[in-house]
Amino acid sequence: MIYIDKYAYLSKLKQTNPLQKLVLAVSVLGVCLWADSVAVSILTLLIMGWYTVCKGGTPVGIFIRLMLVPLSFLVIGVLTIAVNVSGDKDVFVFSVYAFGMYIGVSQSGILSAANLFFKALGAVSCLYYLSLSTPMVDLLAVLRKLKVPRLMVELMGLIYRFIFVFLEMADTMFTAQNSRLGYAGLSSGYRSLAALASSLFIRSYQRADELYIALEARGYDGELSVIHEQAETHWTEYIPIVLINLFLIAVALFSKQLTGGLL
Amino acid sequence: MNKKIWIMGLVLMFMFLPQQTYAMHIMEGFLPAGWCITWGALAIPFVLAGFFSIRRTVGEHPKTLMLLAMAGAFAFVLSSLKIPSVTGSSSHPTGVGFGAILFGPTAMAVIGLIILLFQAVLLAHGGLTTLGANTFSMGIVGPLVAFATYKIVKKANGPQWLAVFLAAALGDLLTYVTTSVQLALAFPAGTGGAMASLTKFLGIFALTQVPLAISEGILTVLIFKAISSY
Amino acid sequence: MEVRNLHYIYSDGTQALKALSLGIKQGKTTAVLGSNGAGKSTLLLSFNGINKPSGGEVLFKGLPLDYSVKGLKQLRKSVGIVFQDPDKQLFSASVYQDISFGAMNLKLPEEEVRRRVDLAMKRTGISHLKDKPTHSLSFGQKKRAAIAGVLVMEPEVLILDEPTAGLDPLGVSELMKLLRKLQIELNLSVVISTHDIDIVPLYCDYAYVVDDGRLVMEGTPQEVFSHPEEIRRINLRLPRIGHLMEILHDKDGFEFAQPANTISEARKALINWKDTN
Amino acid sequence: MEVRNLHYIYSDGTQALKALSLGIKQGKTTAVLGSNGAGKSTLLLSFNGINKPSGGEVLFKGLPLDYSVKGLKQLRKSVGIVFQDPDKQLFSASVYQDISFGAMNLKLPEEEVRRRVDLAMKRTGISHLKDKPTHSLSFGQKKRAAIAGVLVMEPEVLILDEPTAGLDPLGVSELMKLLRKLQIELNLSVVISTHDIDIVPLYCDYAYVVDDGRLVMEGTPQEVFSHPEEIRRINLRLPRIGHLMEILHDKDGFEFAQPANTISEARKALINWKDTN
Repeated sequence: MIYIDKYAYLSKLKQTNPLQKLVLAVSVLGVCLWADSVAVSILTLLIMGWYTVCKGGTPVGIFIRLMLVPLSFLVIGVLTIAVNVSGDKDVFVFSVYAFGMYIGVSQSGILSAANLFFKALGAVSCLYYLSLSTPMVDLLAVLRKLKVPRLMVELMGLIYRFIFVFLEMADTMFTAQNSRLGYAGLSSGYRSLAALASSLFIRSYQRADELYIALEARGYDGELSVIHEQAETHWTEYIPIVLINLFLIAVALFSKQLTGGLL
Repeated sequence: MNKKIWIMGLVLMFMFLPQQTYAMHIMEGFLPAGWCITWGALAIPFVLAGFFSIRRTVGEHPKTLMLLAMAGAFAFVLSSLKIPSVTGSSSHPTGVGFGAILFGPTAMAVIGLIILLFQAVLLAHGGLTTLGANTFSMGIVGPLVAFATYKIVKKANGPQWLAVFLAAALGDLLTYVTTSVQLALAFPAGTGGAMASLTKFLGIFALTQVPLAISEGILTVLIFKAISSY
Repeated sequence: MEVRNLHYIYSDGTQALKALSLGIKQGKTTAVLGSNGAGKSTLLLSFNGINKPSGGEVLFKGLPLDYSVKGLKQLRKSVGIVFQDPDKQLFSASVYQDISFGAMNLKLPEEEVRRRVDLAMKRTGISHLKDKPTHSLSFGQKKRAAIAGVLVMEPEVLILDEPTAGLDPLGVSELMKLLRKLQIELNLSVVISTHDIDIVPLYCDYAYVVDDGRLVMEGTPQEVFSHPEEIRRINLRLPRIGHLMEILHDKDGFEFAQPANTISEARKALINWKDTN
Repeated sequence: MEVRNLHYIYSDGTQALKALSLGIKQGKTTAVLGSNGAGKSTLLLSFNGINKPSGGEVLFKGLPLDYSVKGLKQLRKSVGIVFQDPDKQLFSASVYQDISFGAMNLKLPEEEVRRRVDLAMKRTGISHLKDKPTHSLSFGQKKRAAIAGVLVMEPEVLILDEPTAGLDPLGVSELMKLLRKLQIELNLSVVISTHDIDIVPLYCDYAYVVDDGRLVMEGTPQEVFSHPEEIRRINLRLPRIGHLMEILHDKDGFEFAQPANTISEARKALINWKDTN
């Protein structure tokens, strides 16, 4: 189910300092949002796609398939923004008449919708670059370095670990129920799902006890102290990141000037 | 004729599309930078309050950490289960009501934030820049509504099942009402402004959620029943 | 029940089954052997349509499986599967309720459900646990409850993934005897996957050996274990008795007419040898 | 390591251990045998202070356990426990970090922690899994990671609950050989609880048999399995080879000087018999 996690561990960028990857992803994400420009959005998508596919080695098919994941939200969201209702036909470039009103799209609506569409795709590609090149374990190590409280990072680490244990459990339970026709009808489906969720909950509750005992046996004293890999970095490695951002900012300013702030 | 098909197509799309997606977190890059910061800033006090309350409890009972971690992992897995439906399309429970009743709204702010972060990074549902907005709707407003509903119904001597049902259903629904408000504020309509926009977003993100909220309510009642008989 | 040229590729790209063909003998106990990750579980899940093959076909009663909702419903009535960990198969508060699950889903009249549940509990020897909560059961009892939960559907084929895993010695022999009894009384076809090599010659009629998603050997346990090099090549081993008899024969100058893998076979062979020498 | 007159009563009133006394031989592999529910796990958890006995005492190096926080910490440095299900023990998604946990708790300098983690991974043969996430490991690999996580503390006693459960034949023999190797190289005292009777004469030096919370037998595997009636009375069985040799001796007129429970013992006995006849 969780492809992204699997590809993160396979990425050729896995050994790169995670902080560097986080800085690249977040800074470009920020510029992409700030620029609010189709050109910058498309460039962002291309740059991040190149990093992920060419440098990280994520199969291009997987990258494209993942880009389609948020598409349904995107299409609905963008259409909702673009389509408006008015009593006046003239505000729209295209409209239909229904229920005594005009439903249609205006020129500025189309423009801002297109803008938003590409901006969101560009932003998503930044998120994917990060998540397809940086395993969660490394990300948590960065959070720790960035002074996120220890308790928070420990909690996240435990949740991440046990998501996979419970997913596997839920999957087997679902299969077992399914093979006894638990999802053959709507009402039996509800009963089955409730039974699954409640036994999963009870198991997870018990698992807390069992884990605590196992940790105590290894000398747990209220702190999940583990050793962290030290990622060595040199400041020069941040030069490309700065250049990319400067380039995108320049493109943004230039295209604003060219289109009068429209795109 | 042409127009009718157009409208029909639009209506059909709005009816079916939302049901096939995950819990409708606002996706990465969808909100303008200003709103990302605003919602993030609004969420921070709640998350901090939750964090300090967790830290206090864990300090006294270290095992609470394991319990919260398992609750978090459980909630993540719960939200990936498919609720059966007549149409064959699938929706996913939010677990907002369930978590709020069991762990209280304070802890849910923190657990909600973590789950939303994992959903963004591991599943690409939601995003980093929209984390604040999504935490506000799903980790704060939803649980608060659910928790308050549960307490009020209980106080009014309502039956347990009704309290659980209303808490879960309203928690789910209000989560998406909040999402609609967030989207409407960020994208006011060219004609009619934010209110017109809100009508549109409510129609699409909240109204379609009504049957799903009822589903989640029923499901949560059944889960509570099963757990209490354990 | 039969699979032909079966291929299965997991969504992450792992090829779990590669051109596997085999047939399940009706009314017999068939073992599927193989080391961890050989594809045993994937194969078992193909039998009742949970895994839809990426290539090839699964046939039940000579007809290819129908993967429509209705077809699967029909199939799962006839082909029941018992998973390795009963804790992942039992959900309900009481044993009775849990066992009735499958029968209820068949939308049978209540009378009939009761009759079947009582019968399944009796057959698996857990009638006295009727009102107990499932979590208070011992591991062996849970295993029986899981089997009863499948028997209520009155299947023709009963599939069990690692049925003896986690049981103590008495539990193992009782469970295998129970399966033998069910197989004979109900004319069930029983299919088990197992690591427990020593039980195979004792309780199974036929064995398939899979390795890396392929079928590498088949035959009666006697036949399969008469190729020790092949068995070891794929990281399995002979039954311990079989191993002893092999060494006695190959290295220590004992002569046996045929391999022996069970205690009674070994006795016969050794007595025979004693008498002729 | 020793327990004297141990009693343990669970909070629900179940009496799991009843006046149990036994000693663990230093530098040897000791097996604790018994059917499901005999009290094996309860006993193992008493060894490193997780279960505090309701009566009697546990001694380590001749001194009764100190159940204060400090005392337990000290104890757990020396007595490590590996649980049956590695998914209940591995808490981190990073194999490397998980293994480092025990060493970090000893407040060792980072340099030393790294040295120990690397060594433990090498010893358990999982160095190549360093950068893999825990959830991508196979069951056998998880088991090894769990063992490595205990080895980093450099314990003197290593306790394992059902170490071979769920492993395939190759996995079983590899794991038992690994334990043998660790026991010899590090002069570890290894204690295992197991249902897998056949591995006991192969890999264990001494065996305790518990039933219903009581010690019913002890001795070398050879000695323990020379009382078949007693073994069967408590629902265990002989190793299969031992069973065969017993029948040959008792019923089929073979004469052996002493019982044989492993293949090599049986060979010797049969060759011996052949030569004298």
